[in-house]
Amino acid sequence: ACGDDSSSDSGSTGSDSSAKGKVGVILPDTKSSQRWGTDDPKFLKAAFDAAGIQVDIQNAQGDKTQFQTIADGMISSGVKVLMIVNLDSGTGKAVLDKAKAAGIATIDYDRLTLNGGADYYVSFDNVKVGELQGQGLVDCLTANKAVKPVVAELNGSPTDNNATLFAQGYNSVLDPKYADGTFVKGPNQDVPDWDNAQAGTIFEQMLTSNKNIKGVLAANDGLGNAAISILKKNKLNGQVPVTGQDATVQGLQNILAGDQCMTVYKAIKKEADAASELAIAIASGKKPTTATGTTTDPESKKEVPSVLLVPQAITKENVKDVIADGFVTKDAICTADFAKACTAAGIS
Amino acid sequence: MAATPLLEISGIDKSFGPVQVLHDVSLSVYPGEVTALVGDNGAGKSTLVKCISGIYTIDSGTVTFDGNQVAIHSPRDASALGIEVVYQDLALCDNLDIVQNMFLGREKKRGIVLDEPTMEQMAGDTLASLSVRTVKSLRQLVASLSGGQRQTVAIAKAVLWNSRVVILDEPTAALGVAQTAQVLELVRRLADQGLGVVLISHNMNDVFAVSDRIAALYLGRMAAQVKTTDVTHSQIVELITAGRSGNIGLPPEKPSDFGGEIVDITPGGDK
Amino acid sequence: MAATPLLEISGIDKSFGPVQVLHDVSLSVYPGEVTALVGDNGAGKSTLVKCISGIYTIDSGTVTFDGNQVAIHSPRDASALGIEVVYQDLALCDNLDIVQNMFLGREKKRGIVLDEPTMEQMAGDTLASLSVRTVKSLRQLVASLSGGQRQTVAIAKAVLWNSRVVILDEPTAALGVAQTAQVLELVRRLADQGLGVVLISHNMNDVFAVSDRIAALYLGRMAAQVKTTDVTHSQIVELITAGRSGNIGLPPEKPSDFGGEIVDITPGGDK
Amino acid sequence: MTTTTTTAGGVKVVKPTVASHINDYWGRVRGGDLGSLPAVLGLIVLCLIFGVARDTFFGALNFANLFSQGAQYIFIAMGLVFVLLLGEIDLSAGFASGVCGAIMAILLTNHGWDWYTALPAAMLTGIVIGFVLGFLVAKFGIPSFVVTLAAFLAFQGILLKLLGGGKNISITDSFVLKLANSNLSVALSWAFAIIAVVAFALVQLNTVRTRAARGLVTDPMGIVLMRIGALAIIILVATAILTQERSINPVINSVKGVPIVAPIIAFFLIVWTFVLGKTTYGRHLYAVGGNTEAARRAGIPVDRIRISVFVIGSFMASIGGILAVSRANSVDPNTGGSNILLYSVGAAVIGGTSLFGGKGKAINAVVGGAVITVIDNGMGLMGYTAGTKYIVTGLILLIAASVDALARRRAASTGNR
Amino acid sequence: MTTTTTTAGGVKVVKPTVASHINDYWGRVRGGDLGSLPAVLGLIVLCLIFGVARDTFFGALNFANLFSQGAQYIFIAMGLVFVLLLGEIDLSAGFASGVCGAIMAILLTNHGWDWYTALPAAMLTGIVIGFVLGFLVAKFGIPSFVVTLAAFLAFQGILLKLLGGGKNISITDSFVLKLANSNLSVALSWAFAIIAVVAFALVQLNTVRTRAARGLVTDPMGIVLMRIGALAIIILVATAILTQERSINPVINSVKGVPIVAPIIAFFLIVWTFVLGKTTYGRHLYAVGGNTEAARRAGIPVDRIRISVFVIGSFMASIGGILAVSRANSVDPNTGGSNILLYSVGAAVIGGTSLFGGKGKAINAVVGGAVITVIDNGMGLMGYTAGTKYIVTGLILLIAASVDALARRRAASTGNR
Ligand SMILES: Nc1ncnc2c1ncn2[C@@H]1O[C@H](COP(=O)(O)OP(=O)(O)OP(=O)(O)O)[C@@H](O)[C@H]1O
Ligand SMILES: Nc1ncnc2c1ncn2[C@@H]1O[C@H](COP(=O)(O)OP(=O)(O)OP(=O)(O)O)[C@@H](O)[C@H]1O
Ligand SMILES: [Mg+2]
Ligand SMILES: [Mg+2]
Repeated sequence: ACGDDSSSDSGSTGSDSSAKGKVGVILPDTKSSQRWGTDDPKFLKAAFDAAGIQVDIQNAQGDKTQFQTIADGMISSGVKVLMIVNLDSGTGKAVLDKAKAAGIATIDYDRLTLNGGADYYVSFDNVKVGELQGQGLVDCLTANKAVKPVVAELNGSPTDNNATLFAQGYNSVLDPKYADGTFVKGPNQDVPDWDNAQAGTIFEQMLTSNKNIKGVLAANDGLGNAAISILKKNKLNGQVPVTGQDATVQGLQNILAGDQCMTVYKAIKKEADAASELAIAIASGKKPTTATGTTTDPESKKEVPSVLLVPQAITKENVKDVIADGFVTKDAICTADFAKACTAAGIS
Repeated sequence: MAATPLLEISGIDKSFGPVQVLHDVSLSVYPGEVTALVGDNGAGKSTLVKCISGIYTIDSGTVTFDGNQVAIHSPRDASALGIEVVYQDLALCDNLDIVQNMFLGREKKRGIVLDEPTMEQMAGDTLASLSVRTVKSLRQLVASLSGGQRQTVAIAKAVLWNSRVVILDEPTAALGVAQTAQVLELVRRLADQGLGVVLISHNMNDVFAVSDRIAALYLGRMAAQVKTTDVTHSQIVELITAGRSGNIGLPPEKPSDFGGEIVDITPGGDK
Repeated sequence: MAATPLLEISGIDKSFGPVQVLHDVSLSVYPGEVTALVGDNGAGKSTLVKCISGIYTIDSGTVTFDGNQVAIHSPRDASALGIEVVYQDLALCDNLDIVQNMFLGREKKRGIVLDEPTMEQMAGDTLASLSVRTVKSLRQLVASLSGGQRQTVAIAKAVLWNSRVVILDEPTAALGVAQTAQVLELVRRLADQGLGVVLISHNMNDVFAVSDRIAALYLGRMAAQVKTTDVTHSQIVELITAGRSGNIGLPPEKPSDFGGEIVDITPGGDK
Repeated sequence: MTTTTTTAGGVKVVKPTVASHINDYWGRVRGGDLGSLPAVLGLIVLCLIFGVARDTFFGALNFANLFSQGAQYIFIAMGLVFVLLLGEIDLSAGFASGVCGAIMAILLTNHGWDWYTALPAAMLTGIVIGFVLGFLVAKFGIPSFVVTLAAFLAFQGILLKLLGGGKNISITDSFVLKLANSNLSVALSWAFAIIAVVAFALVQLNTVRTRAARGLVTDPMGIVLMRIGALAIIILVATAILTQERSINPVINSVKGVPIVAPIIAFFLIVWTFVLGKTTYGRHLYAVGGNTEAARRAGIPVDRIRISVFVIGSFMASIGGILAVSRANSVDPNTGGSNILLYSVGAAVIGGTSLFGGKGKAINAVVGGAVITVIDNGMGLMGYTAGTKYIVTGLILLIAASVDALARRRAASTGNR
Repeated sequence: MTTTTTTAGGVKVVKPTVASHINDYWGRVRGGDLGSLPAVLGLIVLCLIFGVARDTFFGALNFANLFSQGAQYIFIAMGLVFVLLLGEIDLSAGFASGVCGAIMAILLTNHGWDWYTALPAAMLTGIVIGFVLGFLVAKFGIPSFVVTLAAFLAFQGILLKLLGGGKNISITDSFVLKLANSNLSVALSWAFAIIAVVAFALVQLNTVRTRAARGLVTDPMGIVLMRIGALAIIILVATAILTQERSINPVINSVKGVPIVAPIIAFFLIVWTFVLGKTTYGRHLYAVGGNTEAARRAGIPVDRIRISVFVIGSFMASIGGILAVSRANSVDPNTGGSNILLYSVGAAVIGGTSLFGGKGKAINAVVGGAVITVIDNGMGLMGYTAGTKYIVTGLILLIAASVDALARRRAASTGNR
C-alpha cells in the first residue's frame, strides 16, 4: 500500500513495520465512557506495538463530521485495516463503504454498524450489560428488603444508540417487576451527552418531585455518582441503591463506601486484545482464526464473523476481581479514605 | 398669509418618558418660501423635525400636508409625501461610501443590477455643485470624511430628489465659508423652485439672509411665527432667549409655568 | 514673536494609507494667546489636532512642548502634558450621564468610592457658567441631549481641568447665540489666564473677535501663520480658499503639486 | 406639585416629593426605562406556570434546590457580564470553570492539599487563564470570539489531559463538599439576613444624609423607606422559608437553613455591584463599552481594562467551577461543557446585559440565571422525555424573554430608546 | 505619475495606470485596508505546517476530501454572514441544518418521496424556520441570541422526535448520496472550469467597457488582465489536480474529477456575492448593519430586511444539512450538533466578517471555512490523542487568526481603522 513508506511515526516501534500494513482505529468520544479516552488507546497501542504494527488511534470527540474526516485521513494515508467504534450506524456505514471501496479490511469494534457490512465484529453484548444492571438493582433492593420500592432510571444520552441498548437490557429485567407490582416505576429520564452535571440536576428534581425513590438505575458510574452526590446531600446515600457501569475508580470507590450497589465490568483489555489480534493478523497478511462466533446484523440479516465477550457484574464482594484483572490498581482505589473499606472487602 | 400652507402641523405634544419636550407646537410651511426655525439649544427644534419626518411618534396633534390630514408613522411615509430631511445628527452609514450613502434607499438600477456608473455620475455632479473640492474619491468611505465633508454628503443626499418640502437641521454648522454660501444659495433656489423649505440655524445673519418667515421655539413652545421683514435681528434674539419680545411671543411667564420642568433635576441616587 | 511658544510642532506629515493628508505642517502656540486655526472643509485641521493629541501617530515631524521635544503616543500622554482637547466628533459616551462624561478618566474619589456629590456640584457649576439652561437633569444620559447640549458638555469637560494648552475644534458649531458668546468669552478668559488656546472655526467674525494669531491650512499644507491684527477678513478668506493672498501664503500653485492628489478618484470597480 | 427649591451647583433644582417621585417612576416605566422589571416579570410568569403544573415546585425543598442548581450559571454569567460590557465574548468560560475545578480536585485528591490551598490555586488558575485570553485580545487584536473559541477547544483538551484521558476524580474534602451541598445553621441564617437588611438600610439612609448635607437633591424619605421595606420583606420571607424543615426523611436527618451558596452569591453580587457602580474602574468599564474611542481620548487605559474583564470573567468561572465540582462531588471531562456556556451567556442577556457592550449589571446575571435555573428546575419536575423536554424548554425560554421584550418594545415605540 | 485626466460628473479625476494602481494597492495594504489577504495568508501558513508534518496532506486525495469535509461549515457560515451583517446571531443554524436534513431523510426513506420533492421540502423547512426566527426578532424585539438559543434547544428536541428518540435514518437515494460523495466526470470538470474562467473574464471586461463608455475612471487594463489570469491559474491548476486519478486502489475503482460539492459551493458563492455587491437588497443589508437608524431614515424597511437574513441563514443551513446527510449517508440526532455551530460562526469571523454588523462578504465564509476545514483535516492526519488534539487544534486556530490580526494591527497603528 502506498502509505507504507510514509513518514508517519504514530506509535510504530516495531523494526519490521514497513513490511506489514498499517492499522487505523477510530474511537467515538470521550464523554459516554472513560474507556475511550483512557483504556482502549492504552491497551490497543500496547498490543499493536508488541506486534510491531503501525497504528493510528484517533478519537472523534463525539462529532460525526470529525469521525468521517478522520476516516478520510486514514484512508488517504493508506491504512490496511480500519477499526471503528461508530457514533451512529449511518456515518459508520458511510465510512465502511468508503474503506471497502479502497480495498481496506474493516472491523466493527464494540458497536455493530447496522447494515454496515464490516468484515469482523468484536464486542461485549450491550443488552447483556443492561440486563446485569437491572438484575444488580433487583438484588440490592431485595437485600434491602424494600417493599414496593420506587425505581428511578437515569438513562444515557438520548442520541447514543448504546444507551438505547442498555435501556433495553435493564428494562427487560425491571418491566416484569413493575408489571407484577414488586417495584413501582418512578421517573425515567435521559441524560443528554451523558453529562454528569445535568444528571445531578435531573436526579435532584426526580427526588424533589418523588420523595419515595428507593432505587436508582443509573446507566454508568458517572451518572451513578451524580445521583449519589444528591443522595448524600439529602443524607440518603447508602439507603438507596444505585447502579453503574464501566468499573471506574470512582464507581468502585462508591461501591466500597456502600453508596453504590453495583457496577458492570467489561474486561476492556480482553476486548482490545481480541480486536487487535484480528487486525494484526489481517495486517500481516494472514487469515484471522479467532472470530469463531457470528452476529446477525438485524437490518441486513447478514452473519458477521464475531468475537463476543461477556461483561461481569461487580459488587462489594468482587471488587478485587477487577483489581486482579489489572484493569485498575489497588493504589488508585484504596486511597486513605477507602483503606478500611478495602480491607473489609478483602483487597490486600 | 394668502397662500395655503404646504405643510401645516398643529398642537403637537411630545414627551420622552417623564420629560415633555414639545408643548402644543404649531408650524406652517408655505411653498416657495424659506421658513427659518430658530430657538435656543434644547428648545426642541430637532425633536420637532423628527416628529414631522416620522422618526418619533407624536403624542398628540395633527399634520396636514397639501390640505389633507396625514399620519406619518415612519420616514418612509414622509418621503412618500415628498418630505426630505437633513438631520442634525447626519445619519450616514459609516461603512458605505459617498455614492452609496447618497443613493441609500433609492438606488438606481438597470434590471435588478445596481447602476453604479449612473449613480456615480449623479453624485459627482451634485457634490461639485456644492463646492466640494477636497474629497479624494467618490468611493471613499464616509467614515473617513471630515466633519464638513460629511455634512455636505448629507445635504447632497437630500436635494438629489424631487421633493416638495425640504427640512434642513443646522446644515451649515460644520461648513466652510464657500460651502456655506453655496448651501444658502441652494436653499434659496429650492424655495424659488416652489418647494417649501425649513431651515434651522443658530446663525442670525444666515437666517435673515435667506428666510421669508421665522418661527421661534422657546422651551418646547412656539413663541412666534413672523415674517422676516416684520422683525429685527434683536427681536428674534430676544424671542430665542426669553420667549417674548415686546408684544410678540409667549404671554408673560408665570413662575409655575416652566419652573417645574426646566429645573427638575432627577436625583442622582435612584439610578 | 518674542515669547517662546508653549507648544510647537514642525514638519508634520500624516498619511492614511495611500492618501497624504498633512504635508510638512508647522504650528506654534503661544501662552496667553488664542491661535485660530482656519481652513476649508477637509483641509486637515481636525487631523492635525488628533496628531497633536496622540490619537493618530504622526508619520514624521516633531512636537516640542515647553521647549522640550516630546513624543505623544496616546491621549494619556497629551493630558499628562496638560493638553486638553474638545474634538469635533465630540467623543462622549452615550451610555453615561452628563456628570459621568464630564469627569471621565479623572473621577473624584473619596477613598476608593466615587465622590458623586462633589462631581455633581462641580459639573453643575461649570455648566451654569456656560449658559446651559435647558438640561433637565445632570443625571440625564448624554444620548438624550440635543446637539448643542452635547457640545456644551464636551466643552465643559475640557475646561474643568488645570491644563496648559486647550484646543477647541469648532466648539461653537452647534451652539445657540447666548452659548456661543459665552464660549468665546471663555476662550478669551483662558488665554488671559496664560494658557495657550487653539480655536478652530469657520466663522470669521468669531475668529477675528477672539484670536491673536491665525494659522491657515490649505489642502494639508500650512499656508500662513500671521498676527490677527496684520490681516484683513478677506485676506484670510483668500488664504482659506486659494492658499495664498498677495504676498502671504503658499508659493504659486504648480499644477503637478496638488493635481494628483485632490482629484485622484479611485475607480469604483476595484472595491 | 413642586415644593421646595434648593440649589445644586448653580443650577436650580426642585426637591421631589413622594408623589412626584412615584409619578416620575411611572413616567419612566411608561417611557421605556424599565430596568430589570420585565425580567423579573418574566421570572414571576415562569414560576406561576411551573407552580400550577407541579405543586412540589413551590415547596421549601425545591426552593432550596434552586441555589445550588443555578450557582454555576450565575457565577459564570456574573463574570461574563464584565466581558459583555466591553462588547467582547468569552466562549471558553465554561471549560475554564471545568479546568479550574479539575485543578482543585486533583490538588485535593491526588496531591493531598488542603482546601485552603487548593481553592486559591483554582482561583489563581482562573486569573491566569483570564490574563492570557485578555492579553491575546487586547494586545494582539485577535477578535475575542476567535481567541476564546480556540481556548474553548484547548481547555477541553487540557481538562481531558488533567483527568488522565476521561477519568472522573472524586473529592472527599468535607469543606469543599459543604460549599454546594450544605446549609447555614438556622441561627446563622437569620443573623445573615438581618445583617443584610440593616446594612442596606444604613447605606441608603447614609446616601440621603450625605447628599442632603451637600444641598443636592435626594430621594424623598418615603421612597427610601419603601425600598428598604421591600428588600427586608424579600430577604426575611426567603429566610423564613429556607429555615423550615425540608428533609425528605426528617426522621433520619434534618435539613434546614439557608444554602451556603446563597450568601456566596450575595457576596459577589454586592462586591461587583459596588465595583461597577461606585468605583472608578466600574465607570471606566461602562465608558470603554459605550464608546471605546471616547474612553481612549479620556485617557482611560483601554487595553488594561480589556485584559481585566477577561481576568474577572475567568475568575468568576473558577468560582463556578469550584461550586460545580463541590455539587457533583467529583470532576469529569465534561465539567463546564454541554450547555453551560450558552446558558450562562443567555442568563446575562436575559437579565438585561447587552451583547454590544456598555449595558449590564451584576444583578442581571442573578436575575437571568434565576430564569434559566427555574426553567431547568421546573422542567426537571415535569418528567418529559428528552425530545419533548428540549422543545418545551425552548418555548418556555422564549415566553420568559418575550414578556421582557414586549414590555420594552411597547415602551420603545414612544420613541425613547 | 498621472497621465490622462477625464471628468466624472463634474469632479476632476485622474486615470490610473498599472503602476499607480499597484502603488495604490500597496498603499492600501500598508494602510490597513487588507481585505481577505491576511486570512488567505493564515490559510497558506496552515497548509505549510500540515504539509511539512504529513506528506499525505498535499496529495490529490486529501485535497479532494477538503470539499466535502468543509461543505457543512461553509454553507452554514455563508448563511451566517448575512445574519452577522446585521449584527445578529443565529445559534440554531447547526440544529436547523440537522432538522432540514432529517426532514429530507424521512421523506426519502420513510415516505418514499423522490429527491426532487424531498430536497425542496428540506429547503422550504429551512425557509420557514428562518421566517419564524426572523419574525420573533424583528417584530417582537427579542434579542436574537435568546430567540435562537431557544430555537437551538427546541430544534434539538424536534430532531430527537423526528428520529423517534435517538434512532438514525439511513438514506439510499443515489442522487442525494452523490451530492457529497461523488465527482464530476473529467470532461465536465474541465467544462465547468473553463466556463467559470471565461465568464469571469467577460464580466470584468464588460465592467471596464461600460464605465469607460460613461467617461468614468476604470481599472487599467493590465490590472484587469492580471486579475483574470490569477483566477484562471487557480481554477485550472485545481482542476488539473482534481482530475488526476486519486483512488487508493485504482484497480478496484477509479476516483477522479472535481467533487460535486465544489460547483455547488461556487454557485452559492457567486449568487450571494452578486446579491451583496450588485443588488439593492445587498446594499440595504450593509446599510442596516452599519447604521440601523440611518437606514430607517433612508426609508429602508428594516424589519423586513431583518427577517430576510434569518431566512437566508436558515436556508443555507438547510443546504448544509442536506450535504451533511448526504456525506454521512444518514441522519442522527446529533446531525448539526457538537461544534458545527461554533465552527461555522468561527469560519465567518476568521474570514473577516464582523460580529457587530456592517462588514462581511460571502467569500469570507469560504476562506474562513477553508481555514477551519484545513485544521480539521490536517489534525486528522496527525494522529494525536483526544486531549492533545483539542489543545493543538486550539493553538493552530489561534496561529491562523493571529497572522490575520497582527497584519491588521500593524496597519491599524497608522491610524486607519
Ligand atoms: N430621547 C430623549 N430622551 C429624553 N430627552 C430628550 C430626548 N431627545 C431630546 N431630549 C431633550 O429634548 C430637548 C430638545 O432637544 P432637541 O434636540 O429637540 O433640541 P434642539 O432645539 O434641536 O437643540 P440644538 O439647537 O442644541 O440642536 C432637550 O432638552 C433634550 O435634552
Ligand atoms: N481615516 C481617514 N482615512 C482617509 N482619509 C481621511 C481619514 N480621516 C480624514 N481623512 C481625509 O483627510 C482630510 C482632512 O480631514 P480633516 O477631518 O482633518 O478636515 P478638517 O480640516 O477638519 O475639515 P472640516 O472643516 O470639514 O472639519 C479629508 O479630506 C478627509 O477625507
Ligand atoms: Mg437640534
Ligand atoms: Mg474638522
